[in-house]
Amino acid sequence: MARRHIMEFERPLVELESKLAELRRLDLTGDPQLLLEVSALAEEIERLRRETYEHLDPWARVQISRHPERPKTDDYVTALFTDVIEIHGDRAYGDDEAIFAGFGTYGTRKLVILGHRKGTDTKSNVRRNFGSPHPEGYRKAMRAMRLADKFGLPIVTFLDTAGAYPGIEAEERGQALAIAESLALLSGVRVPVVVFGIGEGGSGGALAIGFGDRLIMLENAYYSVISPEMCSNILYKDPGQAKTAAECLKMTADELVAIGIADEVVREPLGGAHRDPAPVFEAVGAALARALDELVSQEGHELVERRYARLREIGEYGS
Amino acid sequence: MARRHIMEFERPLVELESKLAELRRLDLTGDPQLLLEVSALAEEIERLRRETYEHLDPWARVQISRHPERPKTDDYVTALFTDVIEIHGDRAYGDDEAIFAGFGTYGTRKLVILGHRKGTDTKSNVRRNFGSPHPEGYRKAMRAMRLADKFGLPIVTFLDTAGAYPGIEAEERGQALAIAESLALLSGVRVPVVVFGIGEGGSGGALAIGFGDRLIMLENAYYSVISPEMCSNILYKDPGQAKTAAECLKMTADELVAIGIADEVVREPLGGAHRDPAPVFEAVGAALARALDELVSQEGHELVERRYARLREIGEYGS
Amino acid sequence: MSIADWFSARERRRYVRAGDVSVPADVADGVWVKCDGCGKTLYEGELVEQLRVCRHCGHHLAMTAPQRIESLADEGSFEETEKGLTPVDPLSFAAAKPYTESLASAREKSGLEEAVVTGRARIGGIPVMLAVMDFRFIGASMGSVVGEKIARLFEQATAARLPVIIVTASGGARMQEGMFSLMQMAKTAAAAKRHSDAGLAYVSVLTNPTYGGVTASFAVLADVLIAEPGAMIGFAGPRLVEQTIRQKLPKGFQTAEFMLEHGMVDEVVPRAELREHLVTLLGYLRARQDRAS
Amino acid sequence: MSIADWFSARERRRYVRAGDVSVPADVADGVWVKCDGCGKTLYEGELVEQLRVCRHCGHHLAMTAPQRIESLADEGSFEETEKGLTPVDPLSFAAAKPYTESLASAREKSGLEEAVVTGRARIGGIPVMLAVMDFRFIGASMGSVVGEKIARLFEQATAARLPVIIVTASGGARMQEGMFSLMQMAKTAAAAKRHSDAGLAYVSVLTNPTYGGVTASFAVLADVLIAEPGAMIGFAGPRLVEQTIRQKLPKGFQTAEFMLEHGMVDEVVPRAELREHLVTLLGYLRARQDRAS
Ligand SMILES: [Zn+2]
Ligand SMILES: [Zn+2]
Repeated sequence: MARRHIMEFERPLVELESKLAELRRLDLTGDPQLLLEVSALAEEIERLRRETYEHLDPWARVQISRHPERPKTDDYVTALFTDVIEIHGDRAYGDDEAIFAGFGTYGTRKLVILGHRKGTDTKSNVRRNFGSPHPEGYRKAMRAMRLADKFGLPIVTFLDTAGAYPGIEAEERGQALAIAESLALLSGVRVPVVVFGIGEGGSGGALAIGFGDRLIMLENAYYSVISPEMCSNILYKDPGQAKTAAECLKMTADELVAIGIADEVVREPLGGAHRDPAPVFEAVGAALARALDELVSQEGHELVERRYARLREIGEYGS
Repeated sequence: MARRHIMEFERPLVELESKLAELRRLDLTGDPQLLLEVSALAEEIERLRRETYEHLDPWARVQISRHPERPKTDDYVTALFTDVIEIHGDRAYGDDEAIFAGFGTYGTRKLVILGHRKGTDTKSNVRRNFGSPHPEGYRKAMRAMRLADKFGLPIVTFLDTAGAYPGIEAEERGQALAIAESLALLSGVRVPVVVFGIGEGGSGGALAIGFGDRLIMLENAYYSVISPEMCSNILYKDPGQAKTAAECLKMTADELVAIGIADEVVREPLGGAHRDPAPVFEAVGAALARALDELVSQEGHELVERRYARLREIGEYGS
Repeated sequence: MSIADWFSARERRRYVRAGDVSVPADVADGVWVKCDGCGKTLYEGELVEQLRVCRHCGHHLAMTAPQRIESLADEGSFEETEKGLTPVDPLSFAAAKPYTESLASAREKSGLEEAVVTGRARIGGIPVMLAVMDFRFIGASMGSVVGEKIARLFEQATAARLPVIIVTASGGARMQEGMFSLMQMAKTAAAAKRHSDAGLAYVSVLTNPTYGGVTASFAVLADVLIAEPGAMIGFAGPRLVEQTIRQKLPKGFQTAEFMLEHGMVDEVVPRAELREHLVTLLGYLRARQDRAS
Repeated sequence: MSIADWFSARERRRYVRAGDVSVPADVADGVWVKCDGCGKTLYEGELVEQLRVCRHCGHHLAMTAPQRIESLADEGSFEETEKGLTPVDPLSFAAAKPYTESLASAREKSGLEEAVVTGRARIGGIPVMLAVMDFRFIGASMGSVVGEKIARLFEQATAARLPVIIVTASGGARMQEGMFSLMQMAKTAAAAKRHSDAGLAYVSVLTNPTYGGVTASFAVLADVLIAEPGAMIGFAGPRLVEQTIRQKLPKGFQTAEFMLEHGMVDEVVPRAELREHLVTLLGYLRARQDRAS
């Protein structure tokens, strides 16, 4: 196994754990005093573990959402769906590997699947641009949306992007226009749209395929108008205040349910989905099935009207 | 004025003409014999001029269709329309100057105008790629078609291209797909579509914006499945038999009316439209007005059904 | 000062010009402004008469929403809508400067309640729904109120079968309202789509600067996209792009002219011609309605 | 030999394989073929059993229309349509070789009446309208008959609410029928659009080579575009492109894999998996109908 990726917030815990592991490698049979200390340390570690993982602050959750071993769109696709057929390309410029688009079957339900796609190693991350799409990625997603609309296939999307790629070529090929067109199209598809926030939900680049009839967030996924680092940069001219920014932005799953943006939270194992993905896949599948059960009976135009009504209700203002 | 462009088929005539001009610069008052010869030569020239221009063979017409001074899409736009607003770009990749797309008013009729766009000198020809569009040109045209359809504006198009550009980048960005999508879209626009062949009508690159409810050809314009040179190349492994190929392909205005592909021919001044463009503009305008008068009273769906029926009738086969 | 107040003040004292909105009315005409384009000093009174286009270099300086409305709408035709919608602080956002403070100073600086002014108007006699964004109000960022006003604009235009004209400017989404802001992108895009699906016209005028969540939603969903000369338009801001790619940006990157060359906007129209141009353009986009009537 | 004859011959003598269409039935199995990919010699009888995929290098050799139909359609399910449509010589085209001679030799070489075979079929039990092009017939170029048969295929599929599967191969439009050929592009594209507008599925399988007027019309207007490995696909042929740009073409230019990378096709599916893949795919594209029934 590769070396464990240690997140900033779990560093104190990990240090104690490795100290304990060292102590346990010694022969302590003749040293009752040290044995007592070891046992105290183990208790201390247990306490700290609960403290660390049971009350994660937003910034800690952002770190979990970015954990390299966190289950990704591809993992959900593999775990949940059969008969998967991936489609490629925008039929105009290229195939963006930062976006997954295709068909898949959950149980007996045939669906169109969309998702941001991060890599699992350097090579695949370069190909997938670390999950940050170019315009042709959104245009591929739009093709999939049109297929879903035409053939009456519900759409499930998996959000996991730091954001749409902010590069020269992306701007040259109309990043803003691709996102805007995707938003307009998705608002009008006459099939159920169920969105899962599984990792990062970075701004417009997530939103382009990231709203619909249900928004279900994994416990440690985030969805935000801006990354905490960029927010900190703007507010404090310093990315170091990301923790404060993360708290202000109300970007975690539970906060998003509290303010009425998200519908539901899928709980993760202590420490994050990467610790034990199987039950997370199962819970996501169950949530998908529930959502589809509620939605598939509605007519297409009804879905579109309700989706619009949902959007229309979002926003707080005085009058 | 720039040096006159001499077409292959008019070379014998031009040679005689310059000989006559030379003779006329001499003082012949004392030489009745020579005076007689001059007058005979003038008669001969007159006879040859009629022979040359009154019975143009297809290959001669192809040369006229390509004459650098032949009126181009821009000339028709300027001569016929007021309140012209050009639109640009495909909103995805670029703006192809080989395609004109925009709004214009003929008399009181508001229209969408499309056309292939050749340059008038080397610089503008390079920018416009000598009138051979890339895929983004057809995608711009499609945007204009959608605007016409949405806002109920009849479409007039001016064909003048040797063909869609056969280059690496054009292939990479989906030349075939852009043309195919344009064909499908144009077949379904719920507004009148009046097509003028004003110069070259080169294959799929012309057809992409080149069929509709009326096809009106200028007398010396051509419309062909393949250029005579390429056809000759395939048949004889030699482009030199283009004259024969041009005859076989039935690509001239009158032939196209005869076989039922084109509806109408707009006559040109002797020698071609470049000799005196004004009456040609007028005749094109009149033909446009007549066509629109016949078409605008039809409902959108009716137009689409009749356009499809027109297409369905094209083709000859046994059964 | 509200738009209504501003217009009535203007009625009372014709010599008070649109530029005055941001400064006390009695000193407005005396203000000197430095051109961002050529650095020359311009007299505000004269500059506003020239639609805030520098007479030396042609640079298009920012206009306030009232100035823009005055420059486009037929005199006396503009009736503001939804002026009662005011921003709140839904996340109690208090990092660095509290959001409520930002709102208060934006209000004071601009005399506006929010970053967009919407209303009914006539342009060359043609009835339209018009929205104009004002960069002075927290960088014309889009929060709940901007999104709601734009959505209502499209809905009212759909109901009344009117074209929509929006003059944009924006730094992007308003981060102090968090996800409420982000979701306005989907809301406004959906509203624009419904208006378009009803066969109605929408023309967007992109002015300097238009970025982020505004560019990536309603701003570019127009039938015809016009940009002002030199306007900076994009998704990601140039600094972010530069940081990401770690190299210098090409000359002219993200300018209106760059966008035109890359096929993203239909036209670059100088401000002096904009009003007439819109009238001609609307003639085409309303041709079906004009025939029917 | 007509398709019907071919199928009935096949019924009579099961050992006569699809490859035989182009050669007398009694010598077919004894023919040796050289692989275009690796140059190795292959035994035709065995090759056809492997769907004409080279067992040495995986190269996909051309299939005849009957072979392709046999490889895709459920046994006995294929019913040919429009087999009475035959080409004529509308322009009396006589340059170099008269068109009538080209037609006669194509007929003889292929045993077909034209470059496309159309019909009803079932694939994995799913009823479809199926068209397969055959490159042996004047390079599977599209003239009046090909265009007409494709148009009728889409119309019949629309009427019967069936998906369309087309396996393409073509050098482009058939020049000997002049503008009649060119206009088939518009005709087939329009027919495909009407089928699509009716909410019905169309899957296109692009095989080696598919070029020109076929690629630039119905071939690419499918909901899902599949290409066979190594197939050459494009608008302009590689020689023309090379002549135009006066430089060498990049490696792999216009191959199926190149098209995939450039976003033009959805998938590259090996021939051995094609049938099963189509069945799965049609399951998605017919989901609404399956739910309704
Ligand atoms: Zn200046
Ligand atoms: Zn081989």
